[in-house]
Amino acid sequence: MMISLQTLEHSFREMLRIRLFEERVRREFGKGDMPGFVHVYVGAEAIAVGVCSQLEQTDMITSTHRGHGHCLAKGVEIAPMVAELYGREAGLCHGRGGSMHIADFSKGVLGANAIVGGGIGIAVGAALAAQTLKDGRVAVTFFGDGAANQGVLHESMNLASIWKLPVVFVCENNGWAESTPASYSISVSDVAIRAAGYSIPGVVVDATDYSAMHVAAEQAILRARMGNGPSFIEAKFPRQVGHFVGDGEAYRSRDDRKSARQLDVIARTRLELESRGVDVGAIVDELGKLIGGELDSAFAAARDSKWPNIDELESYVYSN
Amino acid sequence: MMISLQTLEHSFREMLRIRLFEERVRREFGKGDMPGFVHVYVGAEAIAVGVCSQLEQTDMITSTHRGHGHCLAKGVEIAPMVAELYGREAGLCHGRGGSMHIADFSKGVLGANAIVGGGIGIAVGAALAAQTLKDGRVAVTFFGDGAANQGVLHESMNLASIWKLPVVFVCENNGWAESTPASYSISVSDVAIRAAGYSIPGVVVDATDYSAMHVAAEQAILRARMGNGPSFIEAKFPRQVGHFVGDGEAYRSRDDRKSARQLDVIARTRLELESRGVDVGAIVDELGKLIGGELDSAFAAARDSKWPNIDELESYVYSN
Amino acid sequence: MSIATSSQMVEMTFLKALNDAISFSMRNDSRVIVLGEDIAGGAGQGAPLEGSMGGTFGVTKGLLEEFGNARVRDTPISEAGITAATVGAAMGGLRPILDLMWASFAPNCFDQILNQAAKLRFMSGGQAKLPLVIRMAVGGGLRAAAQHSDTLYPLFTHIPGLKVVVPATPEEARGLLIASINDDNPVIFLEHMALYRTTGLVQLEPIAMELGKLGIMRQGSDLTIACVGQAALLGMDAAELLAKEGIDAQVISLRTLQPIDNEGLVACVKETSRLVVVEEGPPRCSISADIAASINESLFGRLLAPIGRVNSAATPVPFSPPLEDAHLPSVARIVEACHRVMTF
Amino acid sequence: MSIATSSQMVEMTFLKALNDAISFSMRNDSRVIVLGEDIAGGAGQGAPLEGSMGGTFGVTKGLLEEFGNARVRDTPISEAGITAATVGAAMGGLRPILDLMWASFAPNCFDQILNQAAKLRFMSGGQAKLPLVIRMAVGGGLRAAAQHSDTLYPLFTHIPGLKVVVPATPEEARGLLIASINDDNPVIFLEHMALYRTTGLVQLEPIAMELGKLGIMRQGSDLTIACVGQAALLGMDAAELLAKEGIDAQVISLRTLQPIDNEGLVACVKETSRLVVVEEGPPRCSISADIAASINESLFGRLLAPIGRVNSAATPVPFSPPLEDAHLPSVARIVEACHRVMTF
Ligand SMILES: Cc1ncc(C[n+]2csc(CCOP(=O)(O)OP(=O)(O)O)c2C)c(N)n1
Ligand SMILES: Cc1ncc(C[n+]2csc(CCOP(=O)(O)OP(=O)(O)O)c2C)c(N)n1
Ligand SMILES: [Mg+2]
Ligand SMILES: [Mg+2]
Repeated sequence: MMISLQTLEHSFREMLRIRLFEERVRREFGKGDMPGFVHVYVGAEAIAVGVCSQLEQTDMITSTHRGHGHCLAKGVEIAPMVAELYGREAGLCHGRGGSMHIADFSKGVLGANAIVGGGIGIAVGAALAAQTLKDGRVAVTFFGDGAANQGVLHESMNLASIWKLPVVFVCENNGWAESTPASYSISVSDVAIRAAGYSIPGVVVDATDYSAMHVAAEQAILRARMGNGPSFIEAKFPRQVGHFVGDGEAYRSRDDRKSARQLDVIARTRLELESRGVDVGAIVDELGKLIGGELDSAFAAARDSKWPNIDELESYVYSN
Repeated sequence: MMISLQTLEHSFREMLRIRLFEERVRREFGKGDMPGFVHVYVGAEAIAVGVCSQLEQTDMITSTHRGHGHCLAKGVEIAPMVAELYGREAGLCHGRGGSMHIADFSKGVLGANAIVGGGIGIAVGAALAAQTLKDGRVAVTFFGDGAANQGVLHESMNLASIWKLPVVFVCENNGWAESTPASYSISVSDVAIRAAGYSIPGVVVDATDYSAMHVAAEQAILRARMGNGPSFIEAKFPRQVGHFVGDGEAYRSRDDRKSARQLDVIARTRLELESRGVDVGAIVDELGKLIGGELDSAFAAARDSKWPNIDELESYVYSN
Repeated sequence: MSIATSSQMVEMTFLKALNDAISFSMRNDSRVIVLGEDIAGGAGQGAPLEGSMGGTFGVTKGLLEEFGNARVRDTPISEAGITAATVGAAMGGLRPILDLMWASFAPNCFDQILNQAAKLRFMSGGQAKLPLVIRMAVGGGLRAAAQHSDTLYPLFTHIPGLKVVVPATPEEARGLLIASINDDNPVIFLEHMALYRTTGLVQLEPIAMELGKLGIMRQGSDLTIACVGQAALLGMDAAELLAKEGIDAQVISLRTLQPIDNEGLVACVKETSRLVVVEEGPPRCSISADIAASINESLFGRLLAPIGRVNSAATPVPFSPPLEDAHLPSVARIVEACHRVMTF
Repeated sequence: MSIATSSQMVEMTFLKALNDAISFSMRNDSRVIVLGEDIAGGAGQGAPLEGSMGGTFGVTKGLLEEFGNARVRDTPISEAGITAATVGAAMGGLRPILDLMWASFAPNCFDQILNQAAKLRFMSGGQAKLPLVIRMAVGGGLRAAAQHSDTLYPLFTHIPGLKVVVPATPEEARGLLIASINDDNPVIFLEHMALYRTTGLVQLEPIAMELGKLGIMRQGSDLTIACVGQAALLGMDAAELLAKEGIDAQVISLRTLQPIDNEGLVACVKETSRLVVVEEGPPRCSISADIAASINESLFGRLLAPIGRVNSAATPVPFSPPLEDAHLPSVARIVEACHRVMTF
């Protein structure tokens, strides 16, 4: 599948932006002053970008514990994201959520969710709202191969199907759930096979092939937008990084880890762009500087910025 | 599919026994002194009998809110069943459970379950015990079309499949969950299609055809017994009766109700037996008397028998 | 038919009061939708309307006819999925009312209630707005046995982020349900099964009743009987019996458990100096324990007797009628507790 | 290496104590199995063993090697399914130990806990035997935020049919876990995250510690500080600070919340006449409320001050460190509560 050079280049920039963000998060996490734990989106960039670059700002997504990529692809700004990672008042969630619950409703990001599978049904509900209000929005839910074994996925697919809701199910199959291989925990070769049990079209996509991912997303989003109901995309790629930042992956063979790193969507897209005549080196330099600078100031600002006021501990529990 | 005349005749007797029991329950319920509410197994007899007549006493089943048929087919005695329906100390559960929680562990009936889908995962666990203890037992779970939309079914099928557990999933699809038609609530034409999503062999069986049901059960049980893993049987038949005894089914068209009653497994099996030369009238008379008498005394005894002692209200919460 | 003024009262069942609250709210705000198993009932999406049951208890009867199947949706039996969808629908701009049928089924969607509905606003730093109501029937007495008789009052009340409402009368049912639908927070609305067919006077015009204010059902100066939901009816009966002995009991319907009207309760108990709390449900970590703890703290040294607590037995709900009767709070047990408190 | 006698004590982490309890029980009884997400960890069923993580916190490390993959099973992320399977396995003759990782995931299988595990014995009139343990990590302090920090103590304690265990020290962890595995009832075993790396003395030989008896961690005559699980460590620190002011505090680890050692608690508080209860978790319908209610009843008029309650704030657990610190019970807040109780 071929997509326009312009689209591919634009998406490459978006993916690179995520990669630079996540590599920086890993580095900064190592300094020890980022609270809690973080899961990075390295290697999965094609999925968030392939989907979100084709969504409107008002379209809604639900994300996972590995949500930075989804946020960035959906247009969330870097500085308040970083501030949130540090638990600061200036963070998107005023420091209440952190990495695993990062959210930006103004951009349609209804939240990362630290309950595996937690976002799936919420997206179905968001799609129900869109359908009922007839406002043309669509909803997308991202979830991992691990989440594919949660019952709520089954219930949500059934519901979306019988109500023909404008929702796209995107399974990010990186082959692992923490230390548990998908090949062990999932009873079928492709999660997408399960979609047939709900009369939902399901496809398996190589998520290291940006164009394939983009086209699959395009079709699914269009189908939702046209009122033709839900779709299921299983985006496969090997997990390049530890489950969380700091996970040494002792449970995984060195070979497996190495071969995973060789299947990198950024590297692959770079080659494709180059073969189509683009000076990728220039893009990388330019973005490296641009995003690098943005990250420098975002991290510096976050570290300098105010903690939430402990007198406001009880804020945001209820709205009134 | 043909099964031996002997088997068919035996199973006909078993089915008739259930039918006679349930018809009597309906009649007696009308008298107003049976506590709570009851759901009868009328029309589904081939499923319980087709499966349970091929199980050993030590094999384990989990049942639903509509569990009398499963109990009887698994060899549970009538008198303590009836006593349980009346909440008496002499009941199988000493009156603690009632119709919706009727259980007889000595016969491998691990309990009716009033949570829709509640028994499914329990049977998977029972199969895990059998596999781990290597004692050759198999487990069967019965559940309705309504339960087919519960997430725990999906989780349980996946688990049973990856662990190759000796369990049979039997979906009793009577076309309705209370007032909700399966055609509305289930996103796929046959629930059995979903089994493919778990690499579990799934078949659709006409549950008004006893022989077909018997053969499907035979294969599934054998597969489990041989250590080859789970199977899924969707047994279809139209619901002949209201959801619970007393349900006027105002939500259902008269035609639909009428045509459902015309597809009756007892009537159909009777014809088959007759065509194979059996004097069914004699069987019906004989059993009518036999079971009728047993039911007479069971209902009389239950009504006469002691209530549980209220001083023992707190018994059975914990074992010590 | 005479022309009614808004101060007129009419007799109404609890069931009708709930139905009125929902249809009133749906008429006023097109974002209000209802969903749940069998809540249209047989009519599904497009099937003939006649005979549609309107939920297992009939609360939503007639709504489909008026509001159509985009706003009144039968759901599959998928408590987790439909509750998650309710949460998402609220975040997506609707004001959904979910009918879970029995509270005993809520454990099937406890993640969606505890981890999602209750926490999302806080975790998102105030971004999420969750105007949703989850209705469910609670309680025993129907011989429905252990898996259809839970109340779960304290489980919901323990969880910050939820509001918890327990009406005792038709007027409370209608007023509190309207307020719950108007509220921008997730509200757990618990309807005791034994109340559906009870009747009572309600004002002609549906109006919201503030959440967080208890209701005094009977004035009395000797002791206070504070009741959770349907228990207020038992409390009233007990008060009648006590009155015959010359004991003048005040009876309170708590109306909401979160927010709870601590101030109102303290004010009442200050007058009587004696308190009995009545709650259907097991005693540990219960509403009665919660109130006993807070009142003992607020009125330390000012109570004339230990706080009486009448709960269900510490067992699952038994099927057998005499066992269930012994398990549940009863007028007799309330009277007994009041005697203990009066004679301490 | 010297030969040890059974009265000898050894130093051990909380983690190792748990691991010991499980391997000891598995050695003694082949019906004991463990299952859960990542509890073998990477080694799955048959993959190379090296590097297998033994659960997110390492509690089950090494078990796979000793007991094999039929008795140590990684599971898919399917909390409802694996809990239901645990219930069924127990009824089928095993004695399973399920690791749910974090208690915040328990709402995903609340039906299986509340409606199945807790009720099946009762509903079946004593036929079902449910010798199962569900282990989970509870509590905050790790900046894991709202969906990984719940304690849920009262939710489990409210439900008749469950036992609820909350060890505070390695010795309690080992002894109570052995007892829980030996118990024929469903036991919810709650391990506070902050405890895993703590160390303490334990007897050389693993032995069961009776469920339902509190532990006195520090003798003291001025007031009693009763603590739930890890809070006991805070209680001990508070007692040290109070001692410097001349206040002699008794510190109690409750050990089990169901059964709860009411008798033992009453006996302690009778001596001191002052009580502070410390519990991580929100205050409504909590363990602290439960204890306050029962002690106020048992010792009405004999307490010298209102019972102090130190709980988490009534909010989900915040991510931001200063907010989380303010949210959780702390030594300072315990000391403050003790001062209030001493100076009442
Ligand atoms: C309900 C629930 N169970 C378990 C966990 C612990 N947990 C966090 S991430 C994770 C693995 C998720 O795997 P997957 O869905 O494949 O996502 P990935 O991390 O690979 O992106 C697990 C088990 C959780 N957060 N929530
Ligand atoms: C978890 C749960 N949700 C809802 C109910 C209420 N309920 C009882 S039976 C039933 C319909 C079940 O339909 P099905 O599974 O098809 O079984 P059938 O009654 O047709 O045999 C419903 C919704 C319940 N008991 N448990
Ligand atoms: Mg994964
Ligand atoms: Mg059905």
